[in-house]
Amino acid sequence: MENNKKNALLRTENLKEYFKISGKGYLHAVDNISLEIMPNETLGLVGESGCGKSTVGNTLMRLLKPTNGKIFYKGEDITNPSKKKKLELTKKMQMVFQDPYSSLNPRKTIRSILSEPFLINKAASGIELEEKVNALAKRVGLEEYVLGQFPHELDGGKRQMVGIARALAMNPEFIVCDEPVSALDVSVQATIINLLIDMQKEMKLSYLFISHDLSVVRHISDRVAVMYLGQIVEIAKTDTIFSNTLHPYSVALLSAVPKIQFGQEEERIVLTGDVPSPMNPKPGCRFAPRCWMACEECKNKDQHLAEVEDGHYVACMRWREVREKTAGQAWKKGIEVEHE
Amino acid sequence: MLKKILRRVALTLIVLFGVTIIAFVLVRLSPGDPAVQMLPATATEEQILNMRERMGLNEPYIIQYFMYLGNLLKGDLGFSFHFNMDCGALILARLINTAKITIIGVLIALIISIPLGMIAGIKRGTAVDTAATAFALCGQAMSPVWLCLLMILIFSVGLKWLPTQGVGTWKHMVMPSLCVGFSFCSLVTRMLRSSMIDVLQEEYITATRARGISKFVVYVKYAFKNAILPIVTISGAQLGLLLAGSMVIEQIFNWPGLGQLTVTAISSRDFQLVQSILVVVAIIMVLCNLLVDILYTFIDKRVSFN
Amino acid sequence: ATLMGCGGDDSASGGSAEEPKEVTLTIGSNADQPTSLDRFVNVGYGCDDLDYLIFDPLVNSDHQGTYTPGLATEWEVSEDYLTYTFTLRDGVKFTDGSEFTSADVAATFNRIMTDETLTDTGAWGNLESVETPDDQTAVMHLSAVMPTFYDELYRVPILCAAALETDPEGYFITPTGTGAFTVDSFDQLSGNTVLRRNDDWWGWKEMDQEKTNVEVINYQFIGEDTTRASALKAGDMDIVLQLSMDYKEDLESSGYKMIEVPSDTHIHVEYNCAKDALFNNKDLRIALSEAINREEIVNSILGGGEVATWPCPSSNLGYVDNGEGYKYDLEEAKKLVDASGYDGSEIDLIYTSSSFIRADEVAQAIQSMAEEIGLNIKLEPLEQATFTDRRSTGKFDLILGAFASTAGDTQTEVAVIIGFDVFGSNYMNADLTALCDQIRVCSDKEERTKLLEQVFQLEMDEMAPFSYLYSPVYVCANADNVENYHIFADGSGEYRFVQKN
Amino acid sequence: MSRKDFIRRMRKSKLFIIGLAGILAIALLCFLSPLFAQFNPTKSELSNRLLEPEWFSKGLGGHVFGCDSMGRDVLTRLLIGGRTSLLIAFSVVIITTLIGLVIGLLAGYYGGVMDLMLMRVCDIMMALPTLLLAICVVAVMGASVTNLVVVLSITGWIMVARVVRSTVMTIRNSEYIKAAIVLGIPNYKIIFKEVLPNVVSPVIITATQAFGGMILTEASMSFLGLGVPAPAPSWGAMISDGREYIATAPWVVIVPGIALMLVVLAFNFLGDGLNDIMNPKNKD
Amino acid sequence: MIERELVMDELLKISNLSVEYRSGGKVAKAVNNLNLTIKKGQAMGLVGESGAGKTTTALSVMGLLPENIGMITEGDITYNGESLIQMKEKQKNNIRGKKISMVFANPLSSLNPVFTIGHQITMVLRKHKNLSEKDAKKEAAEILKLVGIPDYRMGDYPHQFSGGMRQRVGIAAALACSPELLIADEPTTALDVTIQAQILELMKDLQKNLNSSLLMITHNLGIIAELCQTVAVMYGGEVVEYGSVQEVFEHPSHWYTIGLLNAVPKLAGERQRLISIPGNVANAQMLPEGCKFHPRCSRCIEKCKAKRPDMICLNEKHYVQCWEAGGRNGEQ
Ligand SMILES: Nc1ncnc2c1ncn2[C@@H]1O[C@H](COP(=O)(O)OP(=O)(O)OP(=O)(O)O)[C@@H](O)[C@H]1O
Ligand SMILES: Nc1ncnc2c1ncn2[C@@H]1O[C@H](COP(=O)(O)OP(=O)(O)OP(=O)(O)O)[C@@H](O)[C@H]1O
Ligand SMILES: [Mg+2]
Ligand SMILES: [Mg+2]
Repeated sequence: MENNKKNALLRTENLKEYFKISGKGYLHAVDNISLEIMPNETLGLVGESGCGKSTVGNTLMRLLKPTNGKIFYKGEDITNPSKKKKLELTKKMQMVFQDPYSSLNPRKTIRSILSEPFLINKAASGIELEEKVNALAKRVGLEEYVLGQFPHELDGGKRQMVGIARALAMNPEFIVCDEPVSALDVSVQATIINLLIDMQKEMKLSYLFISHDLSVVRHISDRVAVMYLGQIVEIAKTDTIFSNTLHPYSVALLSAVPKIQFGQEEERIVLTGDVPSPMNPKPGCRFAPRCWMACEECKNKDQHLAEVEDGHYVACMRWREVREKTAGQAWKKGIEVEHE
Repeated sequence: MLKKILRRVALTLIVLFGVTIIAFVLVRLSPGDPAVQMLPATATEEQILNMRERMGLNEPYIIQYFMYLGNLLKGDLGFSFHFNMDCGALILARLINTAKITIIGVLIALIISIPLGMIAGIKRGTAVDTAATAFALCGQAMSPVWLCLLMILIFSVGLKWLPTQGVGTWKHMVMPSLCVGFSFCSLVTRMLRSSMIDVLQEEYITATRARGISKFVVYVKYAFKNAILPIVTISGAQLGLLLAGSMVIEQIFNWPGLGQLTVTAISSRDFQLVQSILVVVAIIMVLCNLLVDILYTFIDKRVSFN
Repeated sequence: ATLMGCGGDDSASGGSAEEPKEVTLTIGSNADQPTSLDRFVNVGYGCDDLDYLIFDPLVNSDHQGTYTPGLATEWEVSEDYLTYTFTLRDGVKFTDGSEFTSADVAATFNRIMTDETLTDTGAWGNLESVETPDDQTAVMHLSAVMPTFYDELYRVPILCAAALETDPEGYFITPTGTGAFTVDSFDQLSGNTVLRRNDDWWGWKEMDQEKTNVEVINYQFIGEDTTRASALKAGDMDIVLQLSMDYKEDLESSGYKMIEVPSDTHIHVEYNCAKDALFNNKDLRIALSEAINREEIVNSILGGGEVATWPCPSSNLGYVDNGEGYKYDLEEAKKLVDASGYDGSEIDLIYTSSSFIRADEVAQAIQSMAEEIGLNIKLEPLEQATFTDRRSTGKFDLILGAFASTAGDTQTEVAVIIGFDVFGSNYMNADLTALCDQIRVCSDKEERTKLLEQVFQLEMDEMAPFSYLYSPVYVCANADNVENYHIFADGSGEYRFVQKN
Repeated sequence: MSRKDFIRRMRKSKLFIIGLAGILAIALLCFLSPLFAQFNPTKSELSNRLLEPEWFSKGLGGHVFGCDSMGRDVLTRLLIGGRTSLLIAFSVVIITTLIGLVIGLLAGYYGGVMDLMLMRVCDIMMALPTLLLAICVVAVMGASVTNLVVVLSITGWIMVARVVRSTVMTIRNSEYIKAAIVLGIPNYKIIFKEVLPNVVSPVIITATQAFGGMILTEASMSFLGLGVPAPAPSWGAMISDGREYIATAPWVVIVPGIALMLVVLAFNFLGDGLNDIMNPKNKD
Repeated sequence: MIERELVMDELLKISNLSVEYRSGGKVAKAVNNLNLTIKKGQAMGLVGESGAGKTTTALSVMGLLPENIGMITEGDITYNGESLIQMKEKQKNNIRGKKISMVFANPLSSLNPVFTIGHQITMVLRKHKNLSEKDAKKEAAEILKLVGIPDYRMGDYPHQFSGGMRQRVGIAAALACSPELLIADEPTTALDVTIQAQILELMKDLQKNLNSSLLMITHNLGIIAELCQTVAVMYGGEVVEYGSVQEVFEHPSHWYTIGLLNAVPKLAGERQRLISIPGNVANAQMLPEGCKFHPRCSRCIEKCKAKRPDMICLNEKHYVQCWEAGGRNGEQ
């Protein structure tokens, strides 16, 4: 653990992001999150809509100022960086956005969009710039003719490639991917996921990969963090989390995914109620009102992440019971239809 | 809710406060000494000085402003030297007249424009649509002066159906009302058409149709309520245009309304009256906007009263 | 009561449909709409017209120097022209039923003497007191001679003392008078007035004219000429006042009758003759005057009227036909301008659009004509307040203005306006001032005429402070079934005996 | 939208083409009129007073649209007056657009106090009808072309600022602005390079639509005697001056009235056309 | 299961349907010679990428293609043997909402924001069951309870509900008159996983209880596997593969179906590199000749480019439209 902290590429400490809603109080979008991302690692972040995934990403990118807590980059506090430091960091930390339609300025050609990072860092100009942009496009698999086009002339997959290329331009070390494939069709999604994986291998990148699609997260991540209402409820190595799920919410999440499997009728855990609002949350476990095994104590007692196994942290005091109850579930065994 | 109402009232007060400042500054900047204007041309120096004293014109501007504000709060809108009357009574009487033609005009406009706009939106691209659009475009391009003159030429001088001017029977109200309503009518026609087109493309309209509700009912009952929303939103602001238009229209038709009063007040440089008119108009506008907002929250429950 | 209630209101215009027998005469006037029926507050022929109908003066007049009994049956003046004694008519009643007495006369004139907020009372400056020895007699004492006494007198409506005292504010909204008509309603906002015939009026018997058959007079104020004219054509009006000649052809061809009355108004250009002002230079004054083609203005813009040949209209006291009048000579004017060293700088001509008919167009014509001789005039149409302000502070080069004589006698106008330089021309001439001082105290008509002639000659020679342009005609039109009304040269009218068939 | 795309859609929009052609034709006629006008627009020629149109008797050589009450050629005055009207409207639109653009951009992008103040000023201005405020101000300042422009600008920028502000606020929240921030592009560059190009089209649409309104307002002000001072012609003043002759010499009113309507119509067409072309919601 | 299918009769039969969208001089061939049969009580899944023509098919059945833009150029749709296309508008209104209902993709935009949800459900009941206002309300409350919305919320407006609840309202409105066929167009795409699970459970139960047929349109193969007995895979406006769910998913025979299944990351098993389908999604405005999928197909042969393959029957539960399929199926 200590070791992790020291070597982490990016680390947050009790990160909080509250939004003041006039007349209503505070919206606890991110509440006390501590996590670390190691070099060349992909951390998946899953959770329902509105649980604060994007806010974590935006805060890390300093698009939002944290209400509280600290962010460290390679051990250096970057919560409130100087102007110079900020520009330096933009080279090292980048972001890929969810909506390929609104993440590219509709009035710019792809070439000028891809030139931006070079220009702003005064990294190239003239013919050199042109060459660099061409090389960049080639690296993500964009044909050269695309550079002359406008975003609306491209399909979603191509646009997302542009978005990725833009993020990669200055050879960053860390990229926040905020649901980069959720707006794409299945076949295109595969292309983008493959691209991200390839780039990571090639450039030794670290990703914070935000998604609500568990299968995508499983596919790409080394570790996975499950978020619920602004808090991380479970975090572990990908395989661990999918085979040894310990938080009741993670269990419900997993069991909710429709799977292609025949023959085994399984007991599905269907959560009742809606995703609650993160406005002025009450003390106690936030998941308790929807939890399928909550008890009185849960409702009153705050739950904190605790390491229950090696590298496996859970914020539930009843994780043992969860493990027992779900021991025989089919989805834990990983059955999925195999064709061909 | 209470908080919201208070907030709204506070906003309204800020607006009115701003308007009183504008009105006050305008009057102070205007040429001519109000004291001189109150008195006959033969008044002596001494009389003028006395009058200035009485009117508080010798005080610093700030004091004068707060005196004026204080009077306003007491409901005293000042004295019009041109009409030799209290501004309050004067404006109220004129306002009622303007309200008459404005309300009738707006009603006529709505009666014409709502079906026209809806049909044009529903039958998009047909001859009806083209005709309605042409009507609306011309209506917006027509200067009110020109419209009034044409109307007189046709309906009074030519056909002799309607009296040219003045007050009296319902006939006197027809042309001023029509002129007031005309540009509003074309505006609503145009807006309703385009919002109808937008609404008809909404999924919930398809969804309603998918429940077996007939086209007619869907258009008239369901789509209409959605399509009218943007029109409700702008109608508050439109009131300003209507009032502005009434200045010209009342002048031509000799209709003793607020517009004519304004023109008289301005052309006789009765700035005390102008000042009061500005404040009253602002109050009306603010109230109407409030009304529109409330109305809006009734139609569209998504927007809460803010 | 107000007229503004439209639709369901039972006021005269609305009610005519229900009672078709009632004869209603509708008059459309363009004078500034009065805000009360007090002619000492609302100057203009509109209020005069109404006051003539509602009230009676002590003495009636044809506005041309002939005086006939009004509320006074007899009157006499002392040798020194300082005391006037009136014998009042017997048995006259106000419309509220009260008896008319000398107290009413006293109250009327006391108001004029004491109320500072009234306008147009300057002529009565010499009135000292009014005595009422008995109910039938009123005596007026002057401190100095007042040559135009009777001409002012017929314009003073006699008010009801008691009613005035009980409600001084409201009195002029629904006044009580002795006149031929009573006020049904007066709308303070539009000035529109509905009058009803007073069948008890003494004049129906005493004055030898046939009683009018009109029961209701509806007097309306309509600013727009076009609207007024089309209102006549649309049948909304029986008489419309103050039209321009442009409507003549159209209206006459559609069967309406036109009346043209030569007016007592004289339109002039006033020069700012202050020391450092441009028109201190007499040559320039002459040049401008010679550049103006008066004939053309009168014939084309106005379509009628009298071209000025002398500083007063031909019908007025002191008129002399000198055979040539004002010269029109572009060549000479141009030479004068060239010689004057005028540098082409802007010349401000100020005027108020509403002060006389077609003022805007006349001003534009003058501007255009001045341009021919190289004078660069900039027109500034102003509203009354600013206009007065500019005039009194001397911030102008030229003024396009007008004034009218009272009953054909220019005494007051000349003596006061020129003598005291009321219009702020800054023209200094000791001879002129002396002459004016004399006129002011001269009650003898003949002598006065001589003095006036001298003043006018001086004005003509010096081309200062005014050059006169023309006297307009008042053009009124009526439906062909209306007759027996009269428009005076001062614009006001006599409608008491009008007939509508 | 690419330039190519824009031109293609422009070509296809009938409204746009008619509007543009109309405006170009009228503007050219007006601004080139000194080259071919045969009469003096301000000099009165009283002998020609209310001369009937000579189109038929003299062809194009005479007073094609007749003469007004001062004997001035109506066509010449129409063209010269159009120049004034167009110039006033044009200056006002340019000024208001620039002011509105700057304020709207700042308020929309930074929010905060600037935004709060802008919104209050808007509220106050919205509480007073433009024409009312404008004639009050002109009454105080006096009527002249410059004053008219100033007055209409004072009252007109609010509208543009509001449009810009709301557009900027939506753009501000879009992901490409986030991307720009993440790339470290400084705020001023983001405003100019990322935000500005995207508000251009709504601003142009608002501006063209405002154009017609300005011309009409100017006409109304002239009617009320607070427009361009005589004898300089403007369309509003021509209608206003001519209204006395509507029954006897209708051309004096009808000609400028129609001209006014055509110009405003053309601008409305242009505005609608541009809206069709530039609004991404309207797909071909 | 086979026996059951055989006795089921055809409820809806789409034969040779072609639909075009025409606007601004452009023609989009959204649906091309599509054949589909839904039997009573059967749940059928319709999968395909964005733009494949799924929604268009659904709207054609409902007779709600956008007026003057979308039109049926060929083919027929029969409901219980009656042609829906030739039917009068009035008759169609009596079928829509009563016999055939539809649930839309976006629960926010498919409910009218200015009417209460109570009203939006009672209006269906009043239309089709001729109930009085009061009775309709009572019944609406029942139905809402069925989908798990308490009746005191009937007076609320759509924006006061969460996405999942709105979708339940949409489902309630669709099921109000117990239709024989329910068309659900991606009813859960806009929802969260846990909410999606709720909706799916609900639909499963309702379908079981009402014994209605279901046409489930979705991107998500998992949903189909859970909910449907048969599946049709659409590409470029055509059904390219059709059969029982298990058959198709376990032995996909069209290269497109195979690609689709390979491109989806799995929740279990080895994490293998995904295999994406090369090229772009078919554009309805310029569909290729021959097999619509051939430009993206790795096994494309000359024949594929020239001629559209016929639907071939691999076995009674599996049909595919591919020149190569017969042979490959034989291999298995
Ligand atoms: N700028 C903001 N102001 C106020 N509230 C905000 C703001 N940004 C986000 N929120 C709120 O914070 C909470 C978390 O939002 P966030 O966008 O991080 O969720 P998310 O997990 O990314 O959801 P999704 O899957 O929908 O993208 C939400 O309730 C959201 O409404
Ligand atoms: N109103 C329309 N006008 C023109 N083209 C349309 C229209 N609606 C759909 N299309 C086109 O028809 C084709 C099929 O569209 P459809 O909506 O049926 O696809 P879909 O399979 O439902 O896609 P999605 O998964 O995105 O909902 C697409 O190419 C689309 O662009
Ligand atoms: Mg998010
Ligand atoms: Mg669809």
